[in-house]
Amino acid sequence: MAIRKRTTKSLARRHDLDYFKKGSDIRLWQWRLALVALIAAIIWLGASAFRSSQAFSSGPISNAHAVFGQKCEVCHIPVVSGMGWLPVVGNRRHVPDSACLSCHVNTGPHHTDLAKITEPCSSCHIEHIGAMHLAATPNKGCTECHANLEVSHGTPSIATHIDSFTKGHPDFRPLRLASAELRTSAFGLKFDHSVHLKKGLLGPVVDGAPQGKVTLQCASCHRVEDARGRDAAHSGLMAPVKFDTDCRSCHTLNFDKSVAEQAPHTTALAALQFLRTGVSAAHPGDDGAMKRAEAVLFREKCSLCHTVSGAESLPRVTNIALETPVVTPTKQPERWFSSAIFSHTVHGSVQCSECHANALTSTSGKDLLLPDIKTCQRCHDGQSRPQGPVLQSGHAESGCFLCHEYHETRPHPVAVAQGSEPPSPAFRLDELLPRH
Amino acid sequence: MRIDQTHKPWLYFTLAAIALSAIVFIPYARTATQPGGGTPIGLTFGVLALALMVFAALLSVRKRFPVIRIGRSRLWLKAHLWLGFLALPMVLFHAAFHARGLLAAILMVLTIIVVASGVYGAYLQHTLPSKMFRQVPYETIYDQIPVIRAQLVTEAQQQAFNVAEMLAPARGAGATVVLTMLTVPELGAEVAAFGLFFDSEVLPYLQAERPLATRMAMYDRTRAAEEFDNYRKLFPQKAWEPITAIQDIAEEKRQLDHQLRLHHFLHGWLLMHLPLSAALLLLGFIHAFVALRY
Amino acid sequence: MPLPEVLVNIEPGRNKLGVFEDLRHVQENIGYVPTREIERIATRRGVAVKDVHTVASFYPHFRLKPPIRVDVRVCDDMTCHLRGAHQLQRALARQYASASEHVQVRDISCVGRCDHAPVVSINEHYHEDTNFRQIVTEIDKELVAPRVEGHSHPPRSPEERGIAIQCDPYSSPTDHYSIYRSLLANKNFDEALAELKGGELRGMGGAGFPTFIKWEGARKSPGDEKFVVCNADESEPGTIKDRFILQYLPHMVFEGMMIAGAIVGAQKGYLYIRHEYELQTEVLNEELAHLREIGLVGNNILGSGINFDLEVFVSPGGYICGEETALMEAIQGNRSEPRNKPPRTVNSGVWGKPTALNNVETFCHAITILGRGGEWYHNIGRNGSPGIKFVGVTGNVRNPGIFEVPMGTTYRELVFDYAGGPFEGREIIGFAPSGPSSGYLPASLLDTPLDWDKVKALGSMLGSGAVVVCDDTSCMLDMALVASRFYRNESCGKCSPCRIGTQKLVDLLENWTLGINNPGDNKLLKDLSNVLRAASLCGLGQIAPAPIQSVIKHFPELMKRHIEDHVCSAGICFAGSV
Amino acid sequence: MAHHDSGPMTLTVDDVEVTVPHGTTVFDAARLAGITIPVLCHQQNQTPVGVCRICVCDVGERALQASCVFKAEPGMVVKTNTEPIQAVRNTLYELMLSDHPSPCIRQQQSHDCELETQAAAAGVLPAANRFKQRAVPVMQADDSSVAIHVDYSACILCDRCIRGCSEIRHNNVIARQGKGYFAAIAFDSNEPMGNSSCVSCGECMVSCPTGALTNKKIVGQSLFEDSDGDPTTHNKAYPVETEELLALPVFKGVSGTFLELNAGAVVKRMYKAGEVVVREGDNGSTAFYILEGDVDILIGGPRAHVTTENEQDGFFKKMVSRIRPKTQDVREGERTTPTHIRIDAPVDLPYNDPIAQLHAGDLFGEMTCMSFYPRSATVRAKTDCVMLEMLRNVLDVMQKNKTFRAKLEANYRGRALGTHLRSVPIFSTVSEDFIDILRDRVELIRFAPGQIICQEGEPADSFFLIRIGFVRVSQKRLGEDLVLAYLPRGGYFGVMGLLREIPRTATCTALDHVEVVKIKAPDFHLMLDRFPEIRLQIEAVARQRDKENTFQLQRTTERQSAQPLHQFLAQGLMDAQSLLILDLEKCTRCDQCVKACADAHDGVTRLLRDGVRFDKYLVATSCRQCRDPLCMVGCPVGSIRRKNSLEVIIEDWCVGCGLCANNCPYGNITIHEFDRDGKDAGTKGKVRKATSCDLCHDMKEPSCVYACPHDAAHRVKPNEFFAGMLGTNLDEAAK
Repeated sequence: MAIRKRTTKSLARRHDLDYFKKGSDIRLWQWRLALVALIAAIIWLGASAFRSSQAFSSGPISNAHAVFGQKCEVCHIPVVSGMGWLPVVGNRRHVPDSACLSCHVNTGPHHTDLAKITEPCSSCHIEHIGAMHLAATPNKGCTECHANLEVSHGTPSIATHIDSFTKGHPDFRPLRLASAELRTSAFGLKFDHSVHLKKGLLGPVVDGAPQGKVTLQCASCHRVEDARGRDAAHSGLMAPVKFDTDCRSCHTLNFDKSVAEQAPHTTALAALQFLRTGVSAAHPGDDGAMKRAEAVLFREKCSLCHTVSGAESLPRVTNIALETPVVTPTKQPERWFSSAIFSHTVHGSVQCSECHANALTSTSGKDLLLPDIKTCQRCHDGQSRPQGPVLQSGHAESGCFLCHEYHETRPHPVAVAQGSEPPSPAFRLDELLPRH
Repeated sequence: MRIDQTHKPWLYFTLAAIALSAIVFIPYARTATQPGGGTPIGLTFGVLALALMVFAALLSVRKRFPVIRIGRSRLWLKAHLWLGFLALPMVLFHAAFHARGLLAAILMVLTIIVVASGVYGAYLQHTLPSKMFRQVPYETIYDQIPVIRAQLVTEAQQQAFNVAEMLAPARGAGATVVLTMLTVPELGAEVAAFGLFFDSEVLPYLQAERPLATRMAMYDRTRAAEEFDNYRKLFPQKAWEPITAIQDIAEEKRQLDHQLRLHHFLHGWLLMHLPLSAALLLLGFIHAFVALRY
Repeated sequence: MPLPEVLVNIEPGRNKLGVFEDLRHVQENIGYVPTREIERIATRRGVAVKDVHTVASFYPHFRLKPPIRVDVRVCDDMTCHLRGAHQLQRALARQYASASEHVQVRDISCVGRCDHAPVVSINEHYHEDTNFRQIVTEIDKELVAPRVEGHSHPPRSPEERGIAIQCDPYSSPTDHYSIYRSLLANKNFDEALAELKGGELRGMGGAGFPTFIKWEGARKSPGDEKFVVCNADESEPGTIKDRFILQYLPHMVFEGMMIAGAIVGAQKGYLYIRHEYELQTEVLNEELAHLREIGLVGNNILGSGINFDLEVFVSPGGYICGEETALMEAIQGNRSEPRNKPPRTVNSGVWGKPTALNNVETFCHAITILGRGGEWYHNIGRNGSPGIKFVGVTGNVRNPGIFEVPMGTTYRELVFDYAGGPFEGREIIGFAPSGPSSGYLPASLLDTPLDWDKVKALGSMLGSGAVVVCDDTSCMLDMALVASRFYRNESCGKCSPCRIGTQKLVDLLENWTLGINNPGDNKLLKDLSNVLRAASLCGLGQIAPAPIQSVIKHFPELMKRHIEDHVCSAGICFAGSV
Repeated sequence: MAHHDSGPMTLTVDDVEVTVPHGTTVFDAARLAGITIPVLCHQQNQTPVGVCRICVCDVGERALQASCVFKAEPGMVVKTNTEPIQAVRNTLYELMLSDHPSPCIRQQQSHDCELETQAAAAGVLPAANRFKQRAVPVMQADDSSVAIHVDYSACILCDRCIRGCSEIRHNNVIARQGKGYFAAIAFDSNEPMGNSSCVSCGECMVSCPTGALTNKKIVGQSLFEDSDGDPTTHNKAYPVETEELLALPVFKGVSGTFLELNAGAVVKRMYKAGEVVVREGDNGSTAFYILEGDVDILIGGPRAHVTTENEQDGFFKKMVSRIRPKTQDVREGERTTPTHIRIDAPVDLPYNDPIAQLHAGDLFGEMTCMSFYPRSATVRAKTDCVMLEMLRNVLDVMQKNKTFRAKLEANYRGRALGTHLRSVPIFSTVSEDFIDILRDRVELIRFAPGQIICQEGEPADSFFLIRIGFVRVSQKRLGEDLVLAYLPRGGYFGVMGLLREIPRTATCTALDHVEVVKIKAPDFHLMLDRFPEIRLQIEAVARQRDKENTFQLQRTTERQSAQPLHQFLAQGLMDAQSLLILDLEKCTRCDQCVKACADAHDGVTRLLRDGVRFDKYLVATSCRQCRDPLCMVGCPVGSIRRKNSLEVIIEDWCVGCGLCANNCPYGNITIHEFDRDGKDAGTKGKVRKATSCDLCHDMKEPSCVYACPHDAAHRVKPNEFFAGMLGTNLDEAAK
């Protein structure tokens, strides 16, 4: 239809020359919608930020801090106080130590005296990485210094090049440093693990009649209890073995047939007094009986394990009464590792003998039955990283935080006699170790 | 943009990039305890994905300043097309095909929608222009269609007036009257009928917006042609010209309607693509920011 | 060849003297007269541009636009019309309609070759006795290669032609100018005038005004500078006698002028010849050169103390130039528009000086009288009409031509005896004694003798002796229209009656021949004729209604059949062929 | 009548005896007798000519005599008003009226057409005319003069104007032309009145009895009225007395009556120093003549031109490239850059600092006044000024005044000839002393629209430089006019004929009011001899034109070729040198091209994405760089022109008149409004400028093409690009 002429000019003349400035409806809608989308996104973000900060959370927080889950501002202290409600920008990115210290009032001493730098809490305690133990700090926080240790003064008392548990970590100190003499003087008890672990031991005898043969287990004597018999699960330390509970059933302290009561296993004087009182009552005036009884108790019974002064010189002389029996007490360290934590509880699934293999064959009370580092490294092989999931069974965590504490916030349960409690024989092993 | 030979290098590049990423990703995903955004490789993918998205979004900025000599627009568009597409595998690799957290899930969905809409748009832009070329010979500038339509109405009215004028009974005085009387019989009724037809059918159609117009009789080309033919039969040949012109005007209007439709298709997908891209970009940045910050 | 930048020796107040030569020069060199050349001519002559343009645009001879390749102009005036020029023109126009950018076919006013009708001019070459086929051949030739050579060379002396001319008193060329010599020797001017009076010599141009009175008037008119002008601008259809005289008797014309110059005391004689008479101009210029050679023109001729110079002035064309004052205007380089009279030319002619202006034949016959005696001249006439006359008989006759006849000869004798009568089977229905200006007379008046007064008594005039014969193939109304057209074409346009009236007359007659007539037409024609006759400035306008009036007067039957019955017995009118 | 010498004589006129001196005409005698003889062609202050014949009387002669010229004689008995005479007169009136438009313009304007009133008085009414009216008008009405309208059909050839012009005013412009029924009045050699040497004194118009010559009052325009409404010309318009005007040398010789008729067309205005008289780009219809004081004339600095800075290859390098404005439009590849801008005043403005001064006695605004072009420059009063503001009819009077004209020419010779001549590339080397020589030899000639400046085939005698206006160069080929070029101001022609000493090879026609500088052949040759390098250049140009002309000719023959080419030719694509085409199969109609264009050009687009299709391409509405650019025709300020590389560019001093936009057959030129800048900045309002695609000539590629994301837009040479489709390359074929 060529009726209506269409020339370039006639076509061009129809148009408003500025049409493109007015914008196209599609384009307009594009931008409008884009704006709407952006606003929607922002609103969604904002709303979810007010409802829960999860949206901004870079990861789940640790169990310990789970209580603060919704309240970022508790740790991320507002930039300007009162602006904490403003998501993301209202709060500080870095958590200041003060925020931690507001709860963790007593963090114990850092080894500030030696460390050249004191890092803020968050440098080691990385949050938002899941329901992990916050204390499980990465090695990096330690190795930063300990990989190449320098101290502010003096010489380092510890190894200076520790990269990780498997690399550069020296063997445990008692194993490294304890001498035989030390061990003897340290423990003072004649004890043969191998005998005790024999099958078909006589077992306790009640009224002279043996009750049946028994076979002892490690746990028959070693229990994770603290010195006062409290459950020591928390600390995971083995409680010192006690005579009254662990030994007496077999090793009775009867000293006279007519006296049913056993001598107390407290001090030599108390035992002597109890003996004299009991014998004199049963055998009034019978001095011989008295002497026999004394010999039985001190020469036979006590000196079985303990060193009784005088008794050794006349071991078989039972009818000679000791003037004043002197029994050397035994010592048991409550903690073997001075700067590390070990929990038997955690290792509960492991057979004692897996680590303490030499206990089966040990015949002397002087044997140091502590496993060496290699034993540990069998499992703690450095294959798994702090915070990382267990890759494979058989590979235990090897992070520094596992054994060492930075803060030393928890006082070591060194027995301190309290009130009427008898003093615990427990001691810290390192007290015996040479000081640097 | 027509996907043609010139896109070959881009296609190869994109495929190569995907393959390379896969080669990196697969062993990593197999070995890592927890493959995801936090791991270095995941992070790398994430950063790449974000960079690609940002680049894709820059096209919009580029279009704002068409004159700046920073590479031809067609280069930009090609890059947008292929690199934008590449963002999707990058995102997938970044997230290791899992979305952890609501934001990440939203981001993932958005990316998929945006890329999908982009692919759809590319398909439309590949096919529709030639369709429009064939089907809309009277094509004009989209934004000016309302203006042109108004002009068409005026023109049609003028032509309708011409019809009436040509067939009007002679007026005035002089020889022309005689001539007119001789050649043109009285056609008052027919002219009136045509006027009615024009006013009731043609004019409303010319004035109607698209959705309404499609329901009108005039929208049907063959039917309209029949109608116009009928009127042509009624009138002497000299009046055919304006009638045909009106028919042509109606045809132009029809085509303009069609152009509107095609144009909406051609650019409508952007209504999805662009806003979602914007949202995606915003959220993506927030995601990156938050993730890197804490 | 460009014109010289400055015109030297301009006579005071006569800047335009010779302007036609300038224009002609330009036209010859460029082919037309462009505006810039007009401007240059004006500059050169120190006049305004409009003064040159007004002149150049007046004369059809000058082209102001580039010429077309082949300019075909067909004469369609009386004689040629009678000989089928109209049909010829239409045929040519049809033939070359598709070649209109190269060939243009249009009218031309009578070119004075009526004895060889029809005449067609092709690029200003005249083709006589021609027909359609010949013209087509010529046009085609012209289209292929424009012709450059001049005109042909027909015989120039009566001897060559083999006819005897009574009026020439000289028996041999050696005797030429002896009358003038003796007049100069004797200086008996009064006697010469008396001789002329005795011969009753009248103005042969058509007015029949006694020559001696004119000469005497001019002679008596005060002033030192006087002029003699020979009007050889013979432009009236049918009039061809001057051409004959100029061609064969140039010496008599010049001698007559010289004698007139001597008598009136003029210093300069202009022989004003129409430009179409190229051959005649050549003859005259040869004769003039001869005169100079023998010292009969110039200063102090033959020691008589008389100065007289002659000039052949080639007219730029136009019938109106035949009007004496218009002719003088032309000589002065102006538009050839007639002057208001008085003053008369004898008192105020060329450049406002006393001027004796006469027709070629008059000067010629003056020599006849002076040579053969007034009495001889007086007596040679018959039937009491003195003198002899050159008469051209053309139109529908067998032997059209120029004849020297005694006065008093009847028209019947002229037509039948001299010109051989009508064609076979044709009957003469009317004739014009002297072209259009005389009007038409019916065949019944053929017996009228050639006599000034007798013809005048019939309401016609002897005029210049241009007898145009119409036979029964022609329509007198059509002939009247043709005559009217001629006047319309040749009107100078100076005065409004003639300028507008002639056109309206043509309009009216055209309507009549088309069969359109209104009740008031007769009254209208009467009024129009009245205005033309009474109010026109010059003779042209005054005579313009004559043809139709004579037709109405002498052919009432024919007019009645045309007006009332719309019947044309010759089959010319109403058929659209006109 | 030398013999009746003098002394009184007595005669009888209509029975009244009257004694008059000798030499008195009958007309005057009758007047003295108290008898008025009606007449049309006679006026008391003019020599009688007796052409209208209305005044004919019976004086006892054979025919009636025109009394206005017929001298009275003693004892004469004159009848002036008998019935036959009345009949003759009435028929005469009827004759004249039959070709006269009734009512004619004069009758319409002032009801004083003498013919119509006299005829009516005699009872001759136009309606009852019995004569057939003239079929074809003797000449078309002539509207070329701005002061006087010429209606030939109303003319009765009374010769009054002729005598008024020649006898009274001695201007010698009007004469009769032609003969018989086709006689008419003519100005000079039948020029349109406006082109003629007419000085517009108005005498003819005052003399004319009918509506043939009438005052062209500028309808609805009086300078008194429009000064109130328009805030820009708040100056009060003071009326100027006719006497005051006549006292000015520029109005010498003008008919006072005429000036009075046009009282509203010229006013006096006072301007304080610093006041803006006219502003660039404004529309107007007046010219100014400075009576006292000086003015500054200036134009806004050339609009910013963009160029790409640091444009380099490489993605990142491109990133840092940017587009910056340039102060001057230096175009590479051109021999010379413009040095002067020609404006509507007798001075040229230097290109770099477009400002100049005018002084008392100068005239400016001619073009605006004559052709209604927008103002080409701003004029600001430098000192307190008094000016005459005038409409074009009065301006015409001034312009045509010979002394003033001479002064204008002298001004031009003194001020502008040198710069003008040197602005023609080939004359840029002409030395100062030679220009001094030329100064007195050149002629300044004006031509009116349609007038032929030189005709093909005429001998070449001079060289022309165009000072004002537009000239079409055409050649006759195969019976039709073939336009070879349109030359704007600053253009020159007539070289080839002079150089080769052959007749003119082309016809040059003025398209509007053209003023050319004519350098005559001897001077031209002298120049060539003195400066041989000019000869070389001209020869090169002549060769170039030769080549172009041949090419043009060949193309015209191809225009009639067969069907496949038909559309191509019908759309005029072969005339284009460069087309912006959009591949419609790729284009997604995203309008990026338009936006890019707008971005590159001050925010206005120079392309429209609409147009006619060819094949699968849309030929967008964007300059095609036609081979025969019609747009260049008639640019009033000569700002549209071709670069040497043939693109069409619009210079900055465009005044936005829109002529080129109208002329462009493809709608590719558009008019936009811009903010003022340059020296003119700060004044309110906007400037209209024509814009057309400049191919982004400062950049490597047109922005639209560059910005097309879909590879759809291309700038192509159509004949090459479509050669495959058409089966032939028209360019190649042409060669």
